[in-house]
Amino acid sequence: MISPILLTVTGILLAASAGIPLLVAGNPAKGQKIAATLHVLAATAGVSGALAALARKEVETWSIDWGIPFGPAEIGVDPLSALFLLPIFTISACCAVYAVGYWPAEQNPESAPKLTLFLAVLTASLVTIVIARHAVLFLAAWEVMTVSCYFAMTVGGRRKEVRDAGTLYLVVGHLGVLALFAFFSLLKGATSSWLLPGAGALPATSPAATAIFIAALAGFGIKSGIVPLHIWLPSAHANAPSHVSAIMSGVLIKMGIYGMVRAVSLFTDIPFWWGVVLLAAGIVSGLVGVVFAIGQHDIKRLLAYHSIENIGIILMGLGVSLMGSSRGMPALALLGTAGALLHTLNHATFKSLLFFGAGSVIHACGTREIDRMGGLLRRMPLTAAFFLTGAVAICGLPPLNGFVSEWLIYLGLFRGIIDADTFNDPYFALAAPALALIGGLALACFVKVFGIAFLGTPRSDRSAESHEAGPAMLAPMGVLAAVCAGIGLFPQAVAPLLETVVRSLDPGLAATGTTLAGHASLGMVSVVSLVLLLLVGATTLLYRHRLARSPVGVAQTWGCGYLAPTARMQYTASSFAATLVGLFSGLLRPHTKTPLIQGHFPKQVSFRSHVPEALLEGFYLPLFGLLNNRLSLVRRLQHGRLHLYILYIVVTLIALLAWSHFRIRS
Amino acid sequence: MIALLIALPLLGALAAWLTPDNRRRPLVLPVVGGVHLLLTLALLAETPPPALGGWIILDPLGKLVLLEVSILFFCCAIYSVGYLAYRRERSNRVLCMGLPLCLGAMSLACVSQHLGLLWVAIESTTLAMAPLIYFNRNARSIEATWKYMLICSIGIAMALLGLYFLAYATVVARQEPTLLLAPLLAQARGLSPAWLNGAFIFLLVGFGTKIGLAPLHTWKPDAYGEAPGLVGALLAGGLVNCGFLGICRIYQICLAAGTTTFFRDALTLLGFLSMGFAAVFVLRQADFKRLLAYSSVEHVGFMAIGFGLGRGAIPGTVFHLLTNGLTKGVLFLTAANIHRSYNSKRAERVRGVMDRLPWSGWLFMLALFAVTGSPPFATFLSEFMILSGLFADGREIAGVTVILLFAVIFTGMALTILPILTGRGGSDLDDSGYRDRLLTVAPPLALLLVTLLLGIWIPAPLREILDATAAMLGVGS
Amino acid sequence: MNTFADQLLVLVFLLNFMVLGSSRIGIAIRVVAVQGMVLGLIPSLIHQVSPHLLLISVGMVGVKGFLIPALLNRAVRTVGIKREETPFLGYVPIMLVGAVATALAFLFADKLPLAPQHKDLLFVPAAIATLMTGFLLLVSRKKAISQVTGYLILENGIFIFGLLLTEAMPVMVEAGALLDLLVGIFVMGIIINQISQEFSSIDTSRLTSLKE
Amino acid sequence: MHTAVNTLIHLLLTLLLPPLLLGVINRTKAFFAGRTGAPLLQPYHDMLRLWRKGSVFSSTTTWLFRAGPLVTLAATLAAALLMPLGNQPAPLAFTGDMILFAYLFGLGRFFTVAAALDTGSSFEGMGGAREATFSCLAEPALFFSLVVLARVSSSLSLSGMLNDFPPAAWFGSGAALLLMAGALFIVLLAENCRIPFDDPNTHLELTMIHEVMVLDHSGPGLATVLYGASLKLFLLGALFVHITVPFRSGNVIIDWCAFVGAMVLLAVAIGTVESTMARLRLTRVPQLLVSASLLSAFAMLLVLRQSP
Repeated sequence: MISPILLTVTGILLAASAGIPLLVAGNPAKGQKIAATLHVLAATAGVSGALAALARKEVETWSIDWGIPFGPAEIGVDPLSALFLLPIFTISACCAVYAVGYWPAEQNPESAPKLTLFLAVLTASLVTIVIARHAVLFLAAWEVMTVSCYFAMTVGGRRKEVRDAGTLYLVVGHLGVLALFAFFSLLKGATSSWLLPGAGALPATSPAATAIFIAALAGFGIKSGIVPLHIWLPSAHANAPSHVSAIMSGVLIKMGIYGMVRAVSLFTDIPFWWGVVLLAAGIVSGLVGVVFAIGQHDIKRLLAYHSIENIGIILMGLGVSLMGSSRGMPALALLGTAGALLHTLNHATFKSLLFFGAGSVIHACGTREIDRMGGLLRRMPLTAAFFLTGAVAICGLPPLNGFVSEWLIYLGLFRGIIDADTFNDPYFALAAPALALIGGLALACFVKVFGIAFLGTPRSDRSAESHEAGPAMLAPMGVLAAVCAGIGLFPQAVAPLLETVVRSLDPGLAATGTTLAGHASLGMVSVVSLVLLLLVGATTLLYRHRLARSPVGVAQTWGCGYLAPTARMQYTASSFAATLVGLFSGLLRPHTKTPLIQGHFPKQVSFRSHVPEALLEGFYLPLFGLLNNRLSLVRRLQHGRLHLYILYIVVTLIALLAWSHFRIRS
Repeated sequence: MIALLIALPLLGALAAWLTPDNRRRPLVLPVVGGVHLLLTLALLAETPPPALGGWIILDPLGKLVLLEVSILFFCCAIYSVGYLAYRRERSNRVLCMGLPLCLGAMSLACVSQHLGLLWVAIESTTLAMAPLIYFNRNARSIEATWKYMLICSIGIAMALLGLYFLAYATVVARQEPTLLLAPLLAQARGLSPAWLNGAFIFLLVGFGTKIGLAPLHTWKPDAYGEAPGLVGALLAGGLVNCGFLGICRIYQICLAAGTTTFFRDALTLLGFLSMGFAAVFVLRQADFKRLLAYSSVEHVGFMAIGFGLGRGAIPGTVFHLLTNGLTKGVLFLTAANIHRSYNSKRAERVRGVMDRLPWSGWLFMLALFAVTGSPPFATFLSEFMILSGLFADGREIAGVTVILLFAVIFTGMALTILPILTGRGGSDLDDSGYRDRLLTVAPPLALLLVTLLLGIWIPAPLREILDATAAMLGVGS
Repeated sequence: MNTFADQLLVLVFLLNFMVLGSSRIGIAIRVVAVQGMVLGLIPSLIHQVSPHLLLISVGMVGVKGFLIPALLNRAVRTVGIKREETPFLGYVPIMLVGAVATALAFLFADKLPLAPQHKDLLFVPAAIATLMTGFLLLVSRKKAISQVTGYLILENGIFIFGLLLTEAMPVMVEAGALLDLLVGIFVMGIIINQISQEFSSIDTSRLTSLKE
Repeated sequence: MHTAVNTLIHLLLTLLLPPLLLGVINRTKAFFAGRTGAPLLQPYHDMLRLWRKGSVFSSTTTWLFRAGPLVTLAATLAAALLMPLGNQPAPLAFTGDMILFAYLFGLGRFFTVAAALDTGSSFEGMGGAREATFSCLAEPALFFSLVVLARVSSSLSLSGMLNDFPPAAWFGSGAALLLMAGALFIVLLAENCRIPFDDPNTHLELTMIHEVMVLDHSGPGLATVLYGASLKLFLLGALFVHITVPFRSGNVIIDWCAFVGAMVLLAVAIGTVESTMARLRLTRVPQLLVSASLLSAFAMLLVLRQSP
């Protein structure tokens, strides 16, 4: 059987080499196509490698002796790595293909080569992260990922907001890396080795373990955008080129999840409160994310906030699993982890799909404002269909994949509700309705996006003469939509994969004989989904048959008696969300400018409503500003007066002498 | 051969002095630098025996610093040719003399085993640098030079007094009075503790002024800010390391005398002070050369902490001496390019470097990542070694504090530098017509590549040197 | 070591007070010159003459007694400033602080474990006191020239301590002394003249454009 | 055999009974208004007539507008397969089906609202916005109730929850169940846009929710919409009835009859509410829904107190 690592490394090399053609090629268009081809080849190699790794029993690892003083590096593809390799390779290949249509090299001769290069580097580093088993290799790959992503998102646009978003992303990202320094140093202290230990190698009872957990939470939490560490995420996703946003939201922030899963998998007998922390963080991130999303009218910012929401859902799954394993309920551990991991895959697919769709729409309308789109379904039917698929999937609605993963997490929660001594830990019981609320809000939000952007009549001239995206942009969307539908209709197909991964993470699980099939009848879900499709088909046939036999007229939309409705009379995204935004205004702090209409012939006035980055603009920036002002007192010490500088020397001297004097005394 | 190592630069200085032609004179520097580098490599290849009755020995620590200094100087020398080609209007005789003199003094410092000789060498570097800081000959540079001169001279004096105390400690202990390292180490335990302690303190303050530990760093931003870029590079990458050489020698004696605790604590204290100061002043720092100065203060403090907390942190600290010096070279040289092109080093007058000077821009960007300890640069390895060493020794609080300070400093540097690099250039900005040229871009590029290389592969000989140095400084003790 | 040296050291103390109290830069320069000469004489007085000591004495007397004062006076002339403006604390308080410092120096010196042959000699207290005087001048005076004088007095203090080592390691002492002198002349002198060309008055409190 | 018959009955009831509930409700309201009122089977007539009519489509609409009612109906029918009726397990019953049940309604809602927005009319947009807002506020109440049911019956499928729902539970934790029933009733009214949330037969567009969303549907499309709505009422009603009337006789026939009777009673109850209460101001609706969630949350806490 061919070695998974060999395939994966081949994938890395192919992906990394994808940056070169465009730099050297005389014909940019061809160079870009070659790059895309390389990415696709890398994906084929990598995905087959991942599947091979999932298929085989024992984990293969390579040891590389390199010339740095931290011992030989080690790479390996265990089931967890393999599971994350799937989205990394798939999404990056899709991005590369999408870029051909979205960021054509011949139209962007200056930026396209850099963008392609950094995407290639980004892909390679992402893959390296999940197969790295050595602290230094991991950190190196991690930093390369952060930095190359920074360049990928900034080389495209030179506008100020792009640069600011990039700076914010970079600074916050670097803080995350520093937290990881602490994480790995502490881990070294615990294992006295720079290699990542196997699953369940460390007892989680020591204070050191707690420190490691906190460091991991900070470092990986920043990357995955847990509230309140998410401040970098919305602007970064919104201002990056759409395919970069896709890979960021689909894969990059998942590295935080990967790290989290990897980190907790190292421990045995995990304290209950770890799970509670993750669950709470999940609920908060989910709610805050979706609530902020509803307030947005920039389509990409909105999608970015939904990434925060979905990260929250994933964390809820992890929390359930930790709580389960610490309470000795293997079923919860299984369902929680499986749900979280599956949701990671699912979110990778449908969120990238949505960002691609948003990209095509922006490409067509030249704006990110939903309120300036409208009526696109007529002009870009395929994009609309794919976007609709993504929207239904991200709302967690059957029969698509989003439902399956959320369903698993729900099962975990409910299992906890009826099994656990619930009054002492009522967290499950509170989490289930919270997840339901998140789902409901997400639904409201995506009906808004799809309805306002694609339905109704065009709200601006640009959207009126918008055009369908090219094949290079449609193909990736088609693939991803197919994946969404596939996982949604036949979830039992992915169950074995998940089970392998979960077992590899929790060796104790196999002993208890808990199986996914035993606790989640995914088969029935797929039956119901198929029945649903059947019913839709049947009703449609019936309806078509009926329409064919009765007169069909076309008229204007019923305007309640008003005969000349215009596009500007349609309901806007802001008005659609108004009630909900009002409900949560305590959190959102929306800036609304309501004009005062007076007189019998009021002048033309305009109404404005905008939801700011409340946490960033309302909390962090003021706080730092305050600190900075306090610090300016210290800055006075460097006043430029020489004789006082000399005084510093004297004081230091005398202070040291006195100190040493007393040290010797005592 | 070692004699040649020191004589060569002096000859170079002489040659520079004799060369009448302002245009051809700078060519002396690369020659000196190149030969010096070759000599250094030869010396590293096979170590020469002690000379001058043990006054001159090339021990691992000396090798390390010598290598760093030599590489840095070679790059700066090549750079200077390209740089001075832009400064034709100004006589470069002093510069072309001062640089080799400084190199000679630094080489001497690396090989001298006699503390007195070491002191002489280090202080000659101070003197040799003074006129170079004054290269620009304007009010600001004279002010900077004056402050540098007076404060460092007081540092010199303090160090001298410290040496006297050390010598007197031998006298009081009725031992053969000497300042040779070997005998001192041998008889350290017998020395009078009071005088020894005084010696440590005065030497620490003296050399601390030299390397710019807060609050003795006050001259640093001024000097680094006003000196030409390559002088700044040598100050931050060369002289600082010579100062640390002095600190390490005292450290050795402490270890031998078995009275390390106070010295270590003092180092740690000053180290944290320095990092704290740097963190405060890096935020909202509009002058990017002063920014680099504070970054240097930060790293000096970081290394002081490394030495001070000792044990597990020592190997990383030793390695950081090397990596930090090289990175500083990249930063100052590229910063000089930017300064030259925009005729300003204020953030508000400099934007869009990536467009105007793509090479310098990218180098500066990468150097920013390197100096803040981002993988895969060697600085990451050294910083991570120190940090993990701290954690391994159970100094979690120190480690976390350092990490927080790093965070603040990166934020400050990024907030000042990224707009400079990626911002949009405008017609309101001054343009001296300077553009990237091979001679002004290749040296920093080379330095960056070395840093990168060391980040992913450390040659076996170098590792031996590092380990030996760490052993000298009592790793694990 | 004889007590004659002690008498000279008493003179050094007095000179310290003079320079602390004097507002006229000219006087300060002259005092420093005299102090330098006195100290230059001491080595050859307390030991049997050796080439090393001779070198030191000649160097000290020549440079500190004549060369540096000459340089400084030239600078004063070019700039045409006569007096230092009042220091922070004013002259009398400064002198009082100097007195306190001297007293402390004596106390401190008694605490120190000295070699028997140096017991009850004035060298250590004189060294410390002069050192402190130098620092006091450096911290309190604003004009560059006065600060140079302060630095020179600081050096003198260190040199006095060095005298304890003259037979132990003469080379070290002379190296130290001579290099300090080099600093004194070569740099201070030159820079002072440069400053006096750049700025109307040599007032380092004006040199404060570089901050933060 | 036995199960096959039950499934058959189940399907027949789900397909045929819903419009009757509407008839009963209207009849009740007529009674309160002192009118004779339309015959009970009137809704059947209406729907059939609409189904035979031709249809008019707005020029702005697309395929999505036509698909909306169909998908909604299909989703509701699929949900019906999960709903146990008359103490008989549902045709499709498995662990976690209650979540699927709730989310199928979500799917229906998605397409109804999308179809409404497709017309590009501000009125229908308004209706869509209200529908989305209010139902996502009703969601937590529903799930708190599901939690309580799961806890009381310690089962994770609707059939288990509702069929094994022990009447004894009413003695054990009657207060809690009463609160929950109240919450569920509010959800029932809100989800089906009955008074006090929405007035099915008002004709002032600005105040409507469901009706205004479907303004532009006509003919067969409208028939589908109406039928789907009645089916939804039927399903949620069944859920409510199972909890409030946990009547168990060993006999299958009696159970079925009891179920139908209970449904009719429910319809009467709704009718009574509609004729005795006034519509709430829209701004008050969220408050009522949130308080429903609080009720059910409180019920949950009460139930959680006694460990199983």
